[in-house]
Amino acid sequence: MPAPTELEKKERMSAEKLVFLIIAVLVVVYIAGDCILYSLRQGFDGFWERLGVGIGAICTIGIYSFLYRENPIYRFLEHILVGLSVGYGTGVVWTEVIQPQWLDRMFGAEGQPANYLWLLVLIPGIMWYFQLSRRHVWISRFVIMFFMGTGAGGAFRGTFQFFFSERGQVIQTFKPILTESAGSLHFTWLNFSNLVFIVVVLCVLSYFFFTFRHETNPVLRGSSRLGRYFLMVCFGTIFGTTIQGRMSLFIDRLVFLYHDWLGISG
Amino acid sequence: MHATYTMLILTAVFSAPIVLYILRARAGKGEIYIRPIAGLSAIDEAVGRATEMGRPVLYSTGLSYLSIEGLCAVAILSHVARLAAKYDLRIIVPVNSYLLYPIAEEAVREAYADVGKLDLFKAEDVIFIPGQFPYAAGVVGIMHRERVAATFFFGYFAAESLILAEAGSQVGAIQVAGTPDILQIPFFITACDYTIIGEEFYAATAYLTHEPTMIGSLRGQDIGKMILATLTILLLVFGLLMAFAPKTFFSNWLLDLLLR
Amino acid sequence: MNGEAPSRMAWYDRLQKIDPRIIYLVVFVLVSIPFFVPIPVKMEVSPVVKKLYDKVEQIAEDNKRKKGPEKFVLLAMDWSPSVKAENQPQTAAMIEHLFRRGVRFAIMSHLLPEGPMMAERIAEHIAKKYNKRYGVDWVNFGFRQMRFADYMAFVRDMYAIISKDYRGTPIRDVPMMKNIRGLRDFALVFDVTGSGAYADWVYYAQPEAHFDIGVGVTAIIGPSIRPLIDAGQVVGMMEGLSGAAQYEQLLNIRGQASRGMGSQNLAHLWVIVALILGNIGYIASRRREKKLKKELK
Amino acid sequence: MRRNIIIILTFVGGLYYFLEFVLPGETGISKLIVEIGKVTLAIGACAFLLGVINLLRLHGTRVVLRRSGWHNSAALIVALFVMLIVHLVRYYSHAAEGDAVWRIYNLLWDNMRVPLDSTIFSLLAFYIVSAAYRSFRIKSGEAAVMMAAAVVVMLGQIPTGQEVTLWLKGYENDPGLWWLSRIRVDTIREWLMQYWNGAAQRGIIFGAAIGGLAMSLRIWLSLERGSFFDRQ
Repeated sequence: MPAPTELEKKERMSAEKLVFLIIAVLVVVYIAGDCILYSLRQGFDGFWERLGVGIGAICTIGIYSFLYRENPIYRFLEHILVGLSVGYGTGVVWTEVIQPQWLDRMFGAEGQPANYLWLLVLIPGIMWYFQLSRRHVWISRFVIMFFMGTGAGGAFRGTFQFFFSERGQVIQTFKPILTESAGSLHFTWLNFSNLVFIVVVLCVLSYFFFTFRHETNPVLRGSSRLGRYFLMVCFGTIFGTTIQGRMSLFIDRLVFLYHDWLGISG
Repeated sequence: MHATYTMLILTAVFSAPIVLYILRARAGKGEIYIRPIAGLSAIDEAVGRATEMGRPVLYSTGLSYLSIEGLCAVAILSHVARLAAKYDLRIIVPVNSYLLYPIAEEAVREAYADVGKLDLFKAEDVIFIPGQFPYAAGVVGIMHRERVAATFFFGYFAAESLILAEAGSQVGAIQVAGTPDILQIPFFITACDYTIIGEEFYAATAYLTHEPTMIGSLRGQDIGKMILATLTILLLVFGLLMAFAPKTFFSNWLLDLLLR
Repeated sequence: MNGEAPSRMAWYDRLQKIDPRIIYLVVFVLVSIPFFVPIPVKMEVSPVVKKLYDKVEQIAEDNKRKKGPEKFVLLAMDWSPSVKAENQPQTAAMIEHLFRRGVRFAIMSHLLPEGPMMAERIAEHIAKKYNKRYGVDWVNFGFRQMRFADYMAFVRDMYAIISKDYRGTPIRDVPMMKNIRGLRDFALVFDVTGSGAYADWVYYAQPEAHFDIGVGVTAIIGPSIRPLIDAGQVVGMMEGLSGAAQYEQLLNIRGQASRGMGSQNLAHLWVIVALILGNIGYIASRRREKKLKKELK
Repeated sequence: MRRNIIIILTFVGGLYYFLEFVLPGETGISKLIVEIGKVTLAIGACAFLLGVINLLRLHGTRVVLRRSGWHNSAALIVALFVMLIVHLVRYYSHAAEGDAVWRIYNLLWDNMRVPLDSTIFSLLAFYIVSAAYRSFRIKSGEAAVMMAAAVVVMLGQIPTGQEVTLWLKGYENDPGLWWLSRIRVDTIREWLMQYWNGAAQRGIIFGAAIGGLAMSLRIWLSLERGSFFDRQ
């Protein structure tokens, strides 16, 4: 098509706006009607429930409008989502951790004696907030580094447990590649698979050798090239399974739209 | 659970080369070679193109928080920001973690100051957006509104990787990505122009920063991986021996030793 | 360029440049169809799903035969509403199975506040069918945010961190808890997640408490569970919606997951078709280029 | 001075868990693990306001200065506080389900937060198809391998794909033709996932875990360098 002129562009824009507007009005009218209908049938309960579902539908459709083009409704909803998430997250930390795990222990609750030593938690606790000052940011490093230190100590033991305990990753790379039965040795399908497994592990591992020259080392050159191909197989399988996951998400939204909101599917 | 004796020995075996090589590298002893990382040269190319087009670049640290991963992402950010500052480009940096946010802001400020263009630095271009999908939604919005010419994704990414990368390719940005999270690599590979795979991310940081600690550590890690590879091969050989001569001296010997 | 206006793109170029919005529209239509025209689907049960099912069966059998103290199942609900599409049917299938076989369980999460809340709703919904009661047949610890140090404390002594259930009842007052001394009384931890949450259980908890771990994960996490299954660290898994659908098939119910598979089917086929279309265009244009080059020579 | 204190703190933080792991048997320090856990839980939770403060600074200025899009920022702040307050009121009033607080709470959570979050996530269903269409081209051997693996996996996980080769199932116990049952789409998928992908993942895990070990050593022993660590 020839490049659209300014006028055509403007016309198309206003046509788009019109379509947007019509859809929006239809949705709102539908929701209003739905709410009124239910409030007549079930009183306030029905009204409130349908209102909720209607708002959910607006949120869903509003976000999907982004697939067509970035627009103000999307932008608005994007901000609402941030607000709700942070508000919720903050509230939950208060009610699930600070109240039961700290305040209750400090002031005593349900028969537990009060223990004001817990007040000391405030000292490191406040340190987090020096993040906000450019000048005194170093104070926050005390508590941050303490947590990084505990995490580091933990990761240390985690690695070894993960590798070398009975069900460890290294231990379990030990796989028979010959099967003995009735006094003779066989190379079964399982043995073949095991062999594949070990070869792939070694090749992939060799791809991640960084401080050796791959070009001059014939073994490393071959195995790391193969390793890259094996990685591609791995990425392919990940891509394949993920398609399923992403579709599930969309199916879930459609269940909401068709079943919960419009009530047109079984 | 407490360590078995073998674990104790292995702890030493794996830790020693890492510490040793870090100390050696910091003392400046022995040059350590790092193999070139394919995607890295693309950073310059991407910034160059943004300069030609006169549009901003976007650097996303994904869901990185305050960890080595996140700090590596910031280290690469310093490099990119310096390039951007050199060419008078605007760089937009959305950050997800409140702990990483001030660190990223400082890095960008420093980068601009380094090339003597502190006046070009705008604090509001380093943006804090918490939460996974709020973050994705926010960054996508920025990409569309600012029509960014180049995007960089370095750090830890989860499902939002493809949302971001697709949005970037829709606005026609040239994209470079690198993440240690292997599950997201397929999506970066399909939607980005250059992708740094898995652990290459850390090697890339070492390559860019020339930080002796990182380089020495890489060398030590390679030794550790060699040990693991050798162990794997040994287990294979012993497995074969076991099949040929079951219930003899060799049977399960290594395995027993490892689990003791 | 042979002077053609861009409007008359060659077919192979056009095949490579379909407007994404058209592709989106096809996705929308195809996924919608099975909502109105139900397509019966039957899946082959994957071995990893079967193993998980067998594990629960085994716990139920052991409990029935009074082999040792009663064993429980811990449902680690590390999922948020954004992944409920996959994790909800997985949770539902597992709870259905547990109620059916009379295996008692606890719900908790150390990462996400929403998971236990959503799981509680599912449990309450299914409980009506089997006539089960909160506090007796299942308990919900709710959400306790734990970093490494706190998590270790929890592993060693769960009552140190779990002082109340999600309703605020002191945990010792919940009838079911009388038989639970600690994590060792759980035979299986079933972690449902759309992230790497299972790792904490595998790295830190399993070496201490020696339970088995089963997972219900979103399809994308599935591939990274495979090496753990190989090592026996994870006994079995439900992988994405199809995993849940297969589990439902084993339970002989037609739940949310089975219903979704019809849409999955069509969507997958469209992805493959789109992929082939793009590549036909690509190969054809490559051929054309080569030809042009030859002619130029 | 500051630097040394931080080095010591970091070291001690890690040392405890290291010792607890290395020392055999139940020593006194094993018992401490629970007490330490309780305290760190509370300290960690204290950071909960940081996110809110950062957001308020960012969006508050936008509202005050009436920057473009300030009404969105205002909406964000309102949403944040409404959600927070409703949550707290619900908790402290011990409201029963069906009360007004619960209703508002469900409206905000079930009908706004959940749909918004999952809808943004579900945009991926569209993006993954367009990414497959646009960029999955057989440009190289690597790309071809990746694509082939993806297609097999896709076919193996849907009923129609499985249907195509289901008739091969009959050969499972055939002594000569058993291998035919191995080339069913769903068994190939399972095989690829378990042995190819599983092995590649393990190779990656080996590297990543050694990397993780190196990182923890660097942090724990304060060997790390870089602008963050140098400015302490």
